[in-house]
Amino acid sequence: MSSLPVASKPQPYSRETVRKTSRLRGATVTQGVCPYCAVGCGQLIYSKGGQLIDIEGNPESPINEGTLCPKGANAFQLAVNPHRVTQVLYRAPFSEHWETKPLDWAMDQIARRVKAARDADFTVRNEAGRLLNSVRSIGTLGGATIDNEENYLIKKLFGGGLGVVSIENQARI
Amino acid sequence: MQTKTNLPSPTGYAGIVTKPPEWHTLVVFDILFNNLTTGLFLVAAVGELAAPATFTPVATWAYPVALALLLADFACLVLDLGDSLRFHHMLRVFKPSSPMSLGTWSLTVYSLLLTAIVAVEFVAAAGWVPGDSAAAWWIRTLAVVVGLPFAFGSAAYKGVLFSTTAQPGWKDARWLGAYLVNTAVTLGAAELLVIAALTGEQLAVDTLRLAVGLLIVLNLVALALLVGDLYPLLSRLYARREFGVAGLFVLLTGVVIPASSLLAGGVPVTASVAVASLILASLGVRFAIVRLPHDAT
Amino acid sequence: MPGLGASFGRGAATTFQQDLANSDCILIMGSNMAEAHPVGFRWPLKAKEKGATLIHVDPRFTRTSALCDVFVDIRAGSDVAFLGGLVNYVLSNDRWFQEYVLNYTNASTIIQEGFQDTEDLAGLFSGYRGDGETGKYDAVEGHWGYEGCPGGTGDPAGSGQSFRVRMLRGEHGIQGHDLEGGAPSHSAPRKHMTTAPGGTPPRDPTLQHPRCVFQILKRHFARYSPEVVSRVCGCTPEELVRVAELLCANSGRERTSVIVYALGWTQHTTGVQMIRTAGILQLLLGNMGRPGGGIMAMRGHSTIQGSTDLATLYDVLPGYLPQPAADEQHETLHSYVEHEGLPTGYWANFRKFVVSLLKAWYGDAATPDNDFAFSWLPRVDGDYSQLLYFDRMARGEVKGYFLFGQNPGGGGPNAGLHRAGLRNLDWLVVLDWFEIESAVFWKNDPNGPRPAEIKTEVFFIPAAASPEKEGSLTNTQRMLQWHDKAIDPLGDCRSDAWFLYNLGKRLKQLYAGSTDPRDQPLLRLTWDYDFEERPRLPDGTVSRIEGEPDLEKVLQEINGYHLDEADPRTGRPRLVTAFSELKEDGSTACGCWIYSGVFPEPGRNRARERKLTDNPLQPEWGFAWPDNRRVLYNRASAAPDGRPWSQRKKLIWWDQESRHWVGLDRPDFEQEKPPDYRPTPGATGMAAIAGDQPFIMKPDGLGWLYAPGAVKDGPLPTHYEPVESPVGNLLYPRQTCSPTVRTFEGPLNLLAHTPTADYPVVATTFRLTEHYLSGPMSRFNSWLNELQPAMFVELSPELAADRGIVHGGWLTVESARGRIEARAMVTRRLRPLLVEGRMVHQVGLPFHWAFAGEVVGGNANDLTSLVADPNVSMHEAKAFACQIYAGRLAGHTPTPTKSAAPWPTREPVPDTPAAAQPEGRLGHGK
Amino acid sequence: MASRELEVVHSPQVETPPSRGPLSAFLDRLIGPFHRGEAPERKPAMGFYTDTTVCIGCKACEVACKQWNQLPADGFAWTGNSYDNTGELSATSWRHVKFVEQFADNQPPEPTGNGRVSLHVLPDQPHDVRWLMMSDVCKHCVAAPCQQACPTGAIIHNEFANVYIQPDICNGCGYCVAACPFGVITRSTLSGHAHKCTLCYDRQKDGLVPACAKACPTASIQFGPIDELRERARRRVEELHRRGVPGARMYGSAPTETYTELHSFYLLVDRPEVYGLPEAPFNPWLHMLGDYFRTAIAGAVTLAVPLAAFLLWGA
Repeated sequence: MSSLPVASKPQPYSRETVRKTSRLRGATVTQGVCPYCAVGCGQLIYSKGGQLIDIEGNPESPINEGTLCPKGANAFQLAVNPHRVTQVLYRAPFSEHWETKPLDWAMDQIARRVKAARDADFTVRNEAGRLLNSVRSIGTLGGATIDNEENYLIKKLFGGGLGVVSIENQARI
Repeated sequence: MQTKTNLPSPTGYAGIVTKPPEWHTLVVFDILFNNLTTGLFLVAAVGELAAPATFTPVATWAYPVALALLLADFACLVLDLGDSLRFHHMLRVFKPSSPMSLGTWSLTVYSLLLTAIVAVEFVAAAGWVPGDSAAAWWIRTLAVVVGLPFAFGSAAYKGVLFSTTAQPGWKDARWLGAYLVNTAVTLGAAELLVIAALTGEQLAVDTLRLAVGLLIVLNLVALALLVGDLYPLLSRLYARREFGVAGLFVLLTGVVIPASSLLAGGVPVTASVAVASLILASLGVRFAIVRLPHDAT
Repeated sequence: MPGLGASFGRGAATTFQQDLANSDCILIMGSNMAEAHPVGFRWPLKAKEKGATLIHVDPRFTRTSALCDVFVDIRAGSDVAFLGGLVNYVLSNDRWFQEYVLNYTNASTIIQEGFQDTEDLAGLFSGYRGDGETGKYDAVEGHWGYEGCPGGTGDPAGSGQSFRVRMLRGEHGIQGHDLEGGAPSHSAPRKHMTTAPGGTPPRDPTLQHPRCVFQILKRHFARYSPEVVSRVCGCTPEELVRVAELLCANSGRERTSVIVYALGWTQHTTGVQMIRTAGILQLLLGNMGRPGGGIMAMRGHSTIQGSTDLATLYDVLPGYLPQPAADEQHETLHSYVEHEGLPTGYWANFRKFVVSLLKAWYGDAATPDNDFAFSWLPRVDGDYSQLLYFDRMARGEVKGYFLFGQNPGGGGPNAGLHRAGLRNLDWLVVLDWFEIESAVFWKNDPNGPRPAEIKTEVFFIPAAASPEKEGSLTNTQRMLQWHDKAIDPLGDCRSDAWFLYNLGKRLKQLYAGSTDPRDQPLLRLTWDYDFEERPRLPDGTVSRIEGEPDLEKVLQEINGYHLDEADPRTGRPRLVTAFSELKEDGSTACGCWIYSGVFPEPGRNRARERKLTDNPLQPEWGFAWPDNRRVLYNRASAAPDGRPWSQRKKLIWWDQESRHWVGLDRPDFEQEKPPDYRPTPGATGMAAIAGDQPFIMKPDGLGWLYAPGAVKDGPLPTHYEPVESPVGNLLYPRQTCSPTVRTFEGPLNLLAHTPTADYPVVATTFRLTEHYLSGPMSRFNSWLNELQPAMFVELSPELAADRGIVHGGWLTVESARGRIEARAMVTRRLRPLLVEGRMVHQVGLPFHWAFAGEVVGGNANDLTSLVADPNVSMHEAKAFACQIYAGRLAGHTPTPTKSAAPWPTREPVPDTPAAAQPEGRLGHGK
Repeated sequence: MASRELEVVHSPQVETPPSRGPLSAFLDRLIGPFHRGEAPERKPAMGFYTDTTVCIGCKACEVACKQWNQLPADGFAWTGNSYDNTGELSATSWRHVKFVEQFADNQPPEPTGNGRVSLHVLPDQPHDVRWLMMSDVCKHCVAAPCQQACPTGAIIHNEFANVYIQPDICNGCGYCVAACPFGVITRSTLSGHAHKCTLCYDRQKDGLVPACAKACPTASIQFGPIDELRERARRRVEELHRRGVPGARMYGSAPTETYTELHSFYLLVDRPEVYGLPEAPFNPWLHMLGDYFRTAIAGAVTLAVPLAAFLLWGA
């Protein structure tokens, strides 16, 4: 069958079609790293007017060379997602529902609870007289999905500052 | 949002890959009205031109009827679009490669001419111009003559539209266009017969009874050719029994009833019965045709 | 990853993903790389295109298997047997790389008299204390140590004292307290296992000495014959031999093979030993430290390596320094260093690292007089790992808990017990993006009590998405990459850093003025990371967020700085350029010594560097610890004489002219130490490491075929059945499961002990490409949910027929912990295996579903058990016993907590017209 | 700080249309589509080459496509057809990864009475098994039936010789759906218009690779000048034959008796039907003239009947 006669005929372009460009024009691009697995794919994050408009692989990254897996390609929907919580939620003991609260209130409440628990349970030495200087009734979990610096701050504040010993993350699981 | 069946399908991708368009009942009636209006116009025009004395009075009533049917057809067409407010985009291009484009254009021209004819008649009937005004006659005749090819085109494109698709059944229906245009004329003749009977043009009635009779037989031939095309698929889709029932229905409504009512006499009642029965028959066939790809996939 | 640390010195992947493309043969085992790390799998495929052979050994035929040249299916949990078979093949057929093994491994080292192998004791090593089901090894009494080393030769420091088996540094899980807590009162310094008072322990270069490691190794693996292995694993002897032959044929001077593993190995009670066996195999074949060789550990989370390095773990401090224990030896800095340090090898610098960390944390408050505030560090007196802590939590012993982007209520092993734990807290703080299981357990758990019966107070702090914050991530190849902040977080969303920084500030305020010594660590904690001025977003606008910490300041602290020297450019302390600059006199501060060099000078954040060069290793893209070395132990890429083993496989080599190690990579070795350097007797530190000893983290500079006291369940890998298995141990009939495994049975954690008849089906959990973990980052995303919308179980047609289960129908899986329902994916990709002459069925369970999100379903982790391997308290999700039958589960089934969001969710941002930008500005799409 | 490479240097001169009243807006809506845009100069033909032998079925292409084109999900239904829960190409799924498990007897046996399965069937079965994966997409036919069918000129062959549906023109007649022999197009239940892969026309215009091809981690989906791709594919097939991969073949890289070449073509290792592709696609327009002819004849014959009647007896 003869090839291409159709394509060579003049085509009825609409004005919009002619005007069409990629939405990346005029966007600000930021260096990102995929938040999912440990492969560490480089991503380019495009934003315009304070809004995310696109996230895709960084073609220069020697690890992924611009490619992504379905989860990496989904990074945009992970950030721009109607299910995301954008206010502090609080559930009182035995309550059946969430209440939304101011961030400042929550920070204050949490700090007070930490202090109360620490003051009550801080142990300097155990029965055997060995040095403990630890709090065993508070713990933290997580770190493998956040940033290095945040992990360091967790260990420093909770471990070095408060004396919390049960500081854990996904590495074990 | 689309939803898929939650039943697990057997693994693999055997079977038909094409997807049927969302063409259902509206399309069935679109085809029917298309045939009714174009057929009526064609037969009336031919009659008027071949034997003016006998048929002009009948045709005079036929054209307004054809216009009404055409409007009904347009309604179907527009409503069947995904975005009805964009119907006029059809006229953005003239594309002979697309039967739908061709059809839309001929329908448009046909509708304009038909409107002109009816308008002239109305003006004459209202007595705003003398009934024997040469100008009026010329315009009307010209419109009729020019209208003929466009009316024909409007009737002819439908079948080709269906047969130039990738859909199971349709794509094999080499004689679909032939069958539809044939049915159009048959129906048209029958409609004209009713009008003739109502207007009491005896000669026209007798001539049309004969014509319709012959056309019915011819229509059977066209249908046979079509079924021949579709047989492989039909036999796969439907049981022999369903097949027989359908055949019986078509034979009864398409041949036996109209034929016998025509033999019974040329009064409006018998003519109307014949038309009604024929319409019933063609509706049945059209339903079957439109359903084909949906049933097949 | 202690398996790697025990064998080589550092518990991290020894190479980088792109290097897989240089391999001649890739054994993927315990990993479903194509599905769990699709982009990483790009590199094995490149190798394949270049002619390499890809082998996949797995219980299931997966998307990885589909792309591999060879696929062998084995019974889940029988990996040590299979690998042992490979080791045995290499040894018994003399296919090992002689020159490499002789010089670079401890094959010739002689082990103490009195060490007894599993061969002698029917599945146990000498020094075992316990009933065979649970117990501990005493490596000293077991005489695991090197000949002539005090650890067990009557040396006062060691003799007769219970030696607490410890992993050498480079791994986490160092303490190894038993469940009841309380470290043994005495323990010999770890150096006593491997360091002879007078220089190097005796060796036999002929490898003939009956007690030399090589001979012990031969005896130990002798019984792992292809026939026996095939009966344990369910594969055919031919399949094993084929894999062995492929590996041997693709190893040596000219060729290299690599082994890739992931959580398919780690999530076993014998996981550490699986990795150990792989290490032994790679050492014997001479593949370590060479291009296209090594062991590539594919880790699961974006910075799971970083969170391990920076130690959000109970038993380590940043940089793999052991968390002090409630031991006499850890009371003072001196005795701590004495016990945990090593006289030879790089760990001789131990004290520098500890002191620098204390200076980084406590600043001026850490002085030589107060032992640099060493006593302020909390001491561990038991196992505070996640599993154990939730067990405690479920018994109501915990008051408050923080969740930073983790979802134990959905993804924890035996998640039911984890939810019970959450229900028994006084208060819980959840930082996340979505209302995950661990945040809504009190109202949406279909099998939980009514909210009115749950006391837990829950604070949900909305977290910033990754484009809404900056920071660095350490990927699976130890490479730090910084990601920039693109936009401000939505509404009240805040970065975890913001939360921590401001919580710290508030706590300091609450405690302000306290003179109680216990409060001093917090009050004196250095905590000043404010931005100099409100930061700007990339588009130039000023950030709306107040109180965000400057994370580059944090990274600088992690990198380390000189306290006695100011940087003229900034007036702030001068940054260290490498950990070699760290001092033990308190004049340097460093938050994590292995990361030193990541921020060598002001304004130069190497994690942020994105420079491409013509060096295929791309050393200027990101920063790999340690010291930007991309291939660890790369000294081994050259022969003992310093010349590359072959041109084809050259990486670094000794350059006689410049008298330096040169090449593509940063040498993982002293740059100026010639190959012919020999230590003087009694030399300490790096001076004790000869010029041909590549494993500098090891006290003897050698790769450890035999790991004395490095792992708690034996110096050599041994096949034990999983805690739950339908079959007994064919290799050691008298010893079914690991003798040192820790099980915690209780009403919430029942076990079906091996061999179990009640639960005859072997279950293994797995990850799908389309989802992520228990779903917090995928089951709220419609684009992913539509790709894998429902929980299903993969099973063989035979099993399906046996149980009357039809493809696509419903089935119920039951374990001793619970039951779940799922759709049946009946497929030939799973086969029943012939084990012990009987047919063993296996089922595969994806672990992505639970009760919160757009799609919900049966949670595989409601079935898994809470058991802990002795080394790292790792559970066993990859092999447990279950029973399955047709039909749905009676009772509550979860319903989605969110409905699929219509998309797009907002008006598109208007296009910038072409006119606004000259053509050709968008050339970056390649 | 972030690179600014994409930031606009000059302030954008957006062509803002003068504020108009509802009437003129209505008129514009009426007349707008009749304004033709000036056809851009033709560029070298671009297309997709999908090498199924390296596809790992990760579906990155599907998500990347949905993300770039901001398409909604198609509903959460588990099909049980291996790992394929997308099911089909549609107005909201422009990429579709297919999974074909090829094992001896892939159908699960019926449950037996006692259900015991004898040992001899296992486990010494050979492993000569395959799990084929393929990312399907619009074929961008050189002579595309959908384009030929389109009555509004919404579907065009754009300057890259790709088949593109202009969303501002399509009125949802559905003819393209009927015309496509590959079942690629459907009508969106949301907009009522037909949609399909645009081969990222907007990205191409800015010199960017289509989202799916860029995302594909194993280069199974390759994008580029069609001639280069064909050459690359040809070499790849030879390579595969050398390696003894039986049945490696091209699909759509060359014209056939009944169809033109495709600007999105495939490298397969089995018969096209196995992947749900028509063995020999047929361009319906090969029939059109003949059908018109038959119709015309039939019409003439039919009309002749009443005409004769009228002439003979009607006068």
